[in-house]
Amino acid sequence: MNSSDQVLYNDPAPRLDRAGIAKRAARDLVDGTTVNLGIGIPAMCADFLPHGVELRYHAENGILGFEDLSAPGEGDPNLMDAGGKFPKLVPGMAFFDSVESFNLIRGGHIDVTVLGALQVSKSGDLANWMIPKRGIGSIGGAMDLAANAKRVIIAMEHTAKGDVAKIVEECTFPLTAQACVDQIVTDIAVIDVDRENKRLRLRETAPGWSFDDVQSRTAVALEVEGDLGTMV
Amino acid sequence: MNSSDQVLYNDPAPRLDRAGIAKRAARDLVDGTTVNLGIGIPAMCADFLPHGVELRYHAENGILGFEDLSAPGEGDPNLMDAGGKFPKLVPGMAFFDSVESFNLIRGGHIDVTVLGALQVSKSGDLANWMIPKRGIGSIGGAMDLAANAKRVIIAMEHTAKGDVAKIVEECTFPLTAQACVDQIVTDIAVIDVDRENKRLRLRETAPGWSFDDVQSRTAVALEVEGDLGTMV
Amino acid sequence: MDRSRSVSDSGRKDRTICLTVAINKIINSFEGAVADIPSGSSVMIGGFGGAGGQPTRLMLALRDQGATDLTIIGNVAGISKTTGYGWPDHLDPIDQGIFFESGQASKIICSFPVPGTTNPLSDIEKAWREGNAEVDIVPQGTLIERIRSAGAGIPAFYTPTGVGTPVAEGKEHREFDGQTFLLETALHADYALIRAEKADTRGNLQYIGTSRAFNPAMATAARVTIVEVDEIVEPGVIDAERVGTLSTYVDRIVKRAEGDPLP
Amino acid sequence: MDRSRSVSDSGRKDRTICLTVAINKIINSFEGAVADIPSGSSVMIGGFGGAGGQPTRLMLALRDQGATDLTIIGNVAGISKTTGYGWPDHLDPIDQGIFFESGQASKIICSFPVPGTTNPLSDIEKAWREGNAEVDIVPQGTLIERIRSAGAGIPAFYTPTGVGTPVAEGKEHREFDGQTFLLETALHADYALIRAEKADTRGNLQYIGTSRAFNPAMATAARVTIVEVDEIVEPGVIDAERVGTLSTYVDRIVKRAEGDPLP
Repeated sequence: MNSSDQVLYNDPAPRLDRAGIAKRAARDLVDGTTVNLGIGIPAMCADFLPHGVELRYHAENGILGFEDLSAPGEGDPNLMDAGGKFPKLVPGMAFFDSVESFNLIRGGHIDVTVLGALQVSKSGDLANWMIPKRGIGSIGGAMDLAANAKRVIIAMEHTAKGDVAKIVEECTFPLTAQACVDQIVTDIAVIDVDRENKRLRLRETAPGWSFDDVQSRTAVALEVEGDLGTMV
Repeated sequence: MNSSDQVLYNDPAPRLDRAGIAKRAARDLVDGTTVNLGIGIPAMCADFLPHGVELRYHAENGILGFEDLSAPGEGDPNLMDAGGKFPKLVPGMAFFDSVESFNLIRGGHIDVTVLGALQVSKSGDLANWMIPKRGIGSIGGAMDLAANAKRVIIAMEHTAKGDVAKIVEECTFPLTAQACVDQIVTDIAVIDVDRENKRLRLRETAPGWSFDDVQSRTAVALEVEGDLGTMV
Repeated sequence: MDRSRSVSDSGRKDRTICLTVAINKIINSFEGAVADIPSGSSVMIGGFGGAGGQPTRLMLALRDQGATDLTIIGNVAGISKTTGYGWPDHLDPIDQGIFFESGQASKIICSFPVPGTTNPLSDIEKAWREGNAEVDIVPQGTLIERIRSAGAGIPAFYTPTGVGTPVAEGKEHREFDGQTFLLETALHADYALIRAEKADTRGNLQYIGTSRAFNPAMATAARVTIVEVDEIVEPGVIDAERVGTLSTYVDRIVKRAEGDPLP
Repeated sequence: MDRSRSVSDSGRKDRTICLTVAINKIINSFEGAVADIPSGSSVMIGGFGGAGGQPTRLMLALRDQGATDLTIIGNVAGISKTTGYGWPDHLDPIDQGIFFESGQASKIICSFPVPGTTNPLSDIEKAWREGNAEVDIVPQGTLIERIRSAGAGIPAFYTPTGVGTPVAEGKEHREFDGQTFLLETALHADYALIRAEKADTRGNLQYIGTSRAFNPAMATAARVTIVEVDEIVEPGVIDAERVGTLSTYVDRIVKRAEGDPLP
């Protein structure tokens, strides 16, 4: 799907907006788990948690158990999250330093992380920190999270500008981590990554989008098991 | 000095008692330094600090800056030092866990440690954790302290039972750390260890003890530079 | 017991793992908290040595539960029962020796397994002399760092401690900047029995004084962490600035009875 | 300055070292606190990124002092000046970019040196594009663990983070239990500029909220640690249970002016 002229102007239906992607990604988050949300679309998941689901949010800069707010604000600079937002203090939260914060990540104690991506491969490789032509990029906590969280969910737009595929056979951008992605939630699809067999299973499509519509915007052959669902 | 029958009954003068050893060792402790005192004679140094000297005592179990008391007592089990004594709380002290406690030691942030010994060699090797014939011993924090404190002072009786030399060419007991000892304070002498040249310099003797008296109870040839002082 | 929910997860390294999240972590009895510990388990026991910070009630419950072939991991071990170390004079001290006295432990990994004297012989030394138990003596700083590494996702590290001593035998030696270091590996356990002053219902822990010691690191290094506390409070009672162990690490909480005579 | 006493000491590894113990750690001005930092120094700068926990006054003093060829070590670096990250809207943000704007820094070791967009170009990216500065990008967890290791006497450790990525290039790979890890080495510095809420006169520090971040580890990893605080108190005012950095690690303390408009 590198030559993509034929699909540029024929989306069969609207794609989900950024909030829609976040809302769908949030649906699979499990009550009581420790979760780290990356900046951008992932952070917006906090606004769409299913009823009754309470997460233990972790931010790399040293908070656990706060209430995540996606709205920026003029907060206290000493009470910031890793994305530069100002979280709401709630009973039962805790502050700690970066050593402890990355023990939690590296030690595999983060249940789920939701991250953005530039490219994801069929084997679950993730590239999300540098565009090669720029030659410089920012890693932050992404490599630690991607390599060590128990479950990695990617929340992103399905294609890059010009409908260039971001879901690819092999990443051409510098990797963030190998074989780490469990699930991909985009503006047109939900895809499970079977890392062991290097296969992608299309689970859901956006309303009005068919298997072929999604496949034509994906550079990896997708599989389907059972019924294809619709993203809600 | 392995065959020691000839010196068994002819001490020229009384040896210092355990408190006397501690008092002499304490004289070289420097105001404001972070100090860890081992159990036994080393712990007694706290009772004999020179006037105006205030140390920042560290105990492996996670306290810094307490007031060391050598008297045991019926204290609060949650406020113990590493030797099982109950220190006095003073303003400016801090509690922490064993990870932090050994960062302080391993990272070279302890200025001085005073430890006991079974054997010390002329190159500053220390053996203080196991008697070979018992086959089992306790290391505790001794290896970390001996290997990593900026300065290691040994406070001990000069000879073992039967006047067997403890200051030896090569330790025959299992080592605690190699080339670590800076100074040895005993009940009859103060000796500096020149580790680089593997030489021991006798600096002071107990009142009434001559160079020869000390040398005859030491299995390493001692050297003297300048005047030989008297322990006070 | 409706304490947990499971989520199937394809997990790291392409192994299927089961993500179990305890929703209600509070267990009503010490017996219940240790009931599922099978024979052959490795069990970390927190504290430093002495009564402070020691999960004494959990230890007694595990002794009574009867699991055998246990590997005990602790720091100062078996000293209190023979010397009174770290215990008030009027009480009979309890320490890791109870698992050797009962024959439940086949191995201990610790830094200080025997007192200076052999009269009376401690339970650990007796079991060792009789060939009934293996004793692995580890320098205290290496022991705590190995435990910390297990929780922190670090499989191995180099340390200056132990070079030229019996603990260096068989270990990789390596020079950095002209100094020699030893390679030491992470030390995990199946269970950690730890002690704290307070827990909130989420599982955040607060420690007091010198009772921290090995407890916070052990909480991170075991598959299941069980904590014995004096008090359980609502979230928010423990100051967010003073949480000593994060709730994520804690699986089970048991409260001691009011007025428990044991320290 | 009658601030310290020296003791000659034959020291570790048979080198003569000089044991300098600061008796009075309080310095009256930010200028004075950084006056002796020579050109060519490595300087850690605490905080996470953003105003909270950043030693902004010490940074401005070092900028004004003029030392050059500096290696800056920080986490998120140079983002606030271009994006406002972590700063109140009504203030002009200050970050590590000031040392690249002024041409004082020749290198930065950090995890997050550039924002997502290149318009406007940050000071660090500009210096890098013009070949005036080296940028060493390290995963955040690896960066903090390398700094922590420097303070903890650990010369190197293995981490799972970065395997298969550009940060693995040239590094030793090693398997433990079937998984591949990278060897990473301790990261020391000549100076650490850090920030805390309070210091007592001994040098114990108390942090607040998310202002801890890289500050506590950096305090342990530098030859000289200089802390900027909002308040200096008598020993005992900081609760012994809440000390965030031990006095032993702190060499110099400078208090901000009352009502300083910078966060």
